[in-house]
Amino acid sequence: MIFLEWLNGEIVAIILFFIGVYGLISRRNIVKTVISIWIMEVAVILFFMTIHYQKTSVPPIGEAIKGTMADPLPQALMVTAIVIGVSVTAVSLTMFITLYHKYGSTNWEKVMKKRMD
Amino acid sequence: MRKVITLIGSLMMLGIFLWAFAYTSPTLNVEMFTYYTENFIQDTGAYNAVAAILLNYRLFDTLFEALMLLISVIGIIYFSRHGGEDHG
Amino acid sequence: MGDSRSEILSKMIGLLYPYIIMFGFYIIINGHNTPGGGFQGGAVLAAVFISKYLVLPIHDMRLESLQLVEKLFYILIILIPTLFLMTGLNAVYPALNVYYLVIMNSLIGLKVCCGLSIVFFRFVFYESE
Amino acid sequence: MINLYFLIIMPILIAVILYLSTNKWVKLFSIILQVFMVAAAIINFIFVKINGEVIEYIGGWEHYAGIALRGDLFACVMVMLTTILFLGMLIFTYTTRYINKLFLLLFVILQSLIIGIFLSNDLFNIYVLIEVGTIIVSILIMFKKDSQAIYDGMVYLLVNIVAMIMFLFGIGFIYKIFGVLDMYRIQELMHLVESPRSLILPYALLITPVALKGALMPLFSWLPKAHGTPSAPSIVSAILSGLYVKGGIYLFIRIQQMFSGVIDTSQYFLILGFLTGTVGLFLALCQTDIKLILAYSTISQIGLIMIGINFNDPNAYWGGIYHIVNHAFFKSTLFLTAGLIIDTYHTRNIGEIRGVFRKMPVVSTISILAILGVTGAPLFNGSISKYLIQSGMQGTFYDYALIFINLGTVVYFMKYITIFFGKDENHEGVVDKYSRSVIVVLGLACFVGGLYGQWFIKLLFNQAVDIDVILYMKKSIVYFLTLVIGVIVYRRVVAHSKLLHRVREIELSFNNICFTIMIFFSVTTVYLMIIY
Repeated sequence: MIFLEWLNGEIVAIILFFIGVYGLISRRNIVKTVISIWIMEVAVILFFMTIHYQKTSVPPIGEAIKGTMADPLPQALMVTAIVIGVSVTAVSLTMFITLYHKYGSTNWEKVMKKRMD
Repeated sequence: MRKVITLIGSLMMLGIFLWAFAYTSPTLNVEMFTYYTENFIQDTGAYNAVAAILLNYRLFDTLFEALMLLISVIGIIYFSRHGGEDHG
Repeated sequence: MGDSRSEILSKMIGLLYPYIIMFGFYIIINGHNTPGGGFQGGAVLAAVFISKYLVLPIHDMRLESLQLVEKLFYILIILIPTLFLMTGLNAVYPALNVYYLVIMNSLIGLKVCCGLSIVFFRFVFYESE
Repeated sequence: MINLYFLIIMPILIAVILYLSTNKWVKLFSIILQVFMVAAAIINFIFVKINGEVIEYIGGWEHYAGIALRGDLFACVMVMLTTILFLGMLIFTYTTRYINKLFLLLFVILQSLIIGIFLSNDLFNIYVLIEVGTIIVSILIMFKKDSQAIYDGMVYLLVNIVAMIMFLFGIGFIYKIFGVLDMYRIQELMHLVESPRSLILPYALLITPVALKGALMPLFSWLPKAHGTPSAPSIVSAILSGLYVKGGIYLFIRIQQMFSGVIDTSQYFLILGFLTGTVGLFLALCQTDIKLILAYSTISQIGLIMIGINFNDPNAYWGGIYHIVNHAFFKSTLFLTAGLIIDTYHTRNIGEIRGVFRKMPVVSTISILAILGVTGAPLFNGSISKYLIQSGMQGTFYDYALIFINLGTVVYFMKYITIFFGKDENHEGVVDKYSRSVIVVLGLACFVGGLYGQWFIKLLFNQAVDIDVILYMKKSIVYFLTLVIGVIVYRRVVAHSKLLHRVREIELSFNNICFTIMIFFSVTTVYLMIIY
C-alpha cells in the first residue's frame, strides 16, 4: 500500500482546503460560496485532528498508559471551531435569503450589478 | 473558460502550498500535550480531558463560543426579512 | 407542509422522544467523565424540539421566551466561572470542581439547546416561504 | 491594578443584564459603565507603567496550560484608547433615535472584544474573539434598516470568515510544530527551528488574514464596504476606522515579534505599505461620497503606519505607533462630523453639500482641525508622527514617497474641504450639546497631541524621541509647499479629470476578492521561499 502512505490526514486536509478555495474563486453562486467555506472549515478541522496523532492513540478519557493518549487540546479547540462555523453558516444563510428576496438572484455578479444601479 | 483558468490557478496555489509544506518543520515540542495528559485529572477532577480543557484550562474560549451562538441568534433575527424590529 | 407527514414517522418519533431527552441529559451530565459535554448534549437536546416539530408542526413556539432564557443562561455561564475559577476558589476547594463541571456543562447544554432551537425555528417559520 | 480579565468580562455581563432589564436609563447606565472602564484602563496603565509588564493566567493555570492575558505598555495604551473612544461615542449618541438596547448590547460587547484582542496572548483565543467581532460588526454596519446595504454586509462577513479560516489553519501548523499556543512561549521556542524555510507556511497563513484585517494593499476591498456603507451609523464607522482596523495592525506587530529572529519580512511590508498608501490616496481622490473619501483615507494612512513600523529605525517605529493613536483621534472626529453633516443635508454626495461653515461653524472648525491633523500641519498631532516616521529615512526613497503621499492627502482633503464654502439655505443645522462637546474634545485632542507630542510619547510608551527644531521647521516649510502644490494640483488636474470618474466604477466581485486573498498568500509564500 505504498500509494496510501503519502495520503495521510494532512494531505487530504490540504487538498480539501483547495477544493474549497476553487469553489470560492470560480463559483458565482452564493450558496455554493457558503458550501465552499464550510468545506474549508472541515478541512481545517481534519488537519487539527491529525496533530500529534499516532496509530496507537486512545481517546483522552480516563487514566491511560503514558504517551498513548491522543492530544486533547486540538479536540477541544475544534469543538469551539465547529460551534463558530455553525453560527457563521446560519448567519450567512439568513443574509443570503434576505439578499435573494431583495435582488432576485443567487449570482454574485448579478447582485453586484443590480446594487450599482 | 473561466472555470478552466480558475482550476489551473487553484492547482498552482495548491502546488505552492505543497512546496512550502514539504519544507515545513516537524514537531519540535509537545509540552502542552504532555502537560494536559499527565495533569488533567489531578488539576480538575474530570476524567474527560476535552471537558477539562473546555471548562477549566481554556474557559475563556468557551465563554466567547457561547457568546458567538448568542450573537448569531441575534444576527439571524436581525438579518431576516421578517421581524427583528420589535426586538430591543 | 404538514399534509405530507407520514403517520409512521410521527408515531416512531413520538416513541423516541423520551429516549432522545434521556440521551441528551446523559451526555451533558456525564460530560466530565465520558465522551460528550455541554455543546454535544445541547445539540442532541435541540433535536427534541426539531423532532417535535416534525411530529406536530405547530407555529406557536414562543421564540421570544426562548431567547430570554438563553440570555439568562448566558449570564449564569459568565457569572459562575467568574466567581469560582477566577477568584481562585478551585485551588482552595478542589473537591468542588466536579460540581462546577456538571453545573457548567448543564448550563452550556441548555443554552446551546435554546440557541440551536431558535436557529431551527427561525428558518422553519420565517425563511422557508 | 484591576484584573485584566475583568476588563473583558464585565462589559459583556453588564451589557447582557442591561439588555434584559426594562429600565429607562439604560443609556445612562452604559455611559457610567464606560466611565468606569476608562478609569480602570487608566489605573492599569499607571500600574503597568510603574511596575512593568503584567501577565495574568486566567484560572491560575501556569505552564501555558491556560489562556494568558498580557498587559504590556503598548497593550495598555490601546486599551485606554479603546475605552476613551467608546465613552466618547456613547456620549455622542446620547440623544440619537436609533440607539436602542440591541445597539448598546452589540456596541459594548464589541468594545470588550477589541480589548480582548489587544490583551490576549493566546492565538486561538484571538481567533475566537475576531470571529465574534466579525459577526457583531456585520450587524452593526447594517444597523440603520432604512438604507440597508445587505450586499456590503454579506461581502464583509464572508471575506473575513474566509480569511479567518486561513488564520485557523495557521494556528494548526503552529500548534503542530511548537506544541503551545501562547505567543510568548512560541517566541521563546523559535530558537529550536533550524531553517527559516520550515516556518514559511505557518507564517504566510497567519500573516495573510492579519494583513486583510489591517487592510493592506490588495486586500482592502472590504474596508470601504464596511466603513463607508450608508447603513452604518457614524459612530460605528468612527470606531471601525479609528480602532478596529488598528486591531489588524496590532496583531501584525505581535506576529512579526513572534517570528522575529527567524523570518524578517520588513522589506516586503515596507513596499506593501508604500503601495497601500499610494493606492489608497488615488482611490480617495476618485470618490464623491464623503464617507468613502474618509474610508479610503484610512487605507492611505494605514500605508503610512506600515512604512513607519517596518522601516528599521526606532524613531520611525515609534512614529508609526504614535500615528496609530493619532489616527484614531482625527479619523473618528472626521467620521463623526461627517455623520452630522450627512444628517443635516440628507446626502453624501460631495457636490451637493455646500456652505457647511456658515450653518455649522463648530462642526466645521473641528473638521478643519482634524483635517489639519491628518495632513500633518505643523503643531498638529499628525505632524509629530509624520516627522518621526520621516526623520529616520533622510534622503532615502521613502522620504520622498512620504512627501508624495502627504501631497495626495492634501489634494483629496482639498476636495473634501469644498463642502465648507459657499451658501446653502435649504437645510437646518442642529447639533445637540452632547455631540458637540464630544467632537470639540476629540478635535482639541488632535491639537494637544501635536503640541505635547514628544511628551505624550514619553508618557505613553516610555520612549524618548528627540525632535530637532530646525528639521521640524524644514518639514513645516515642506508642508506649506505641499499645501500650495496641492491646491494647484486640485484646481488644475483633479477637479476636471474624467479618468477618476471611471476608476470609481471599478469594483471587485466576491470571487475576485477571494482570488486576491489567495494571490497574496501565494506571493508571500513564494517570496519567502525565494529569499530563504
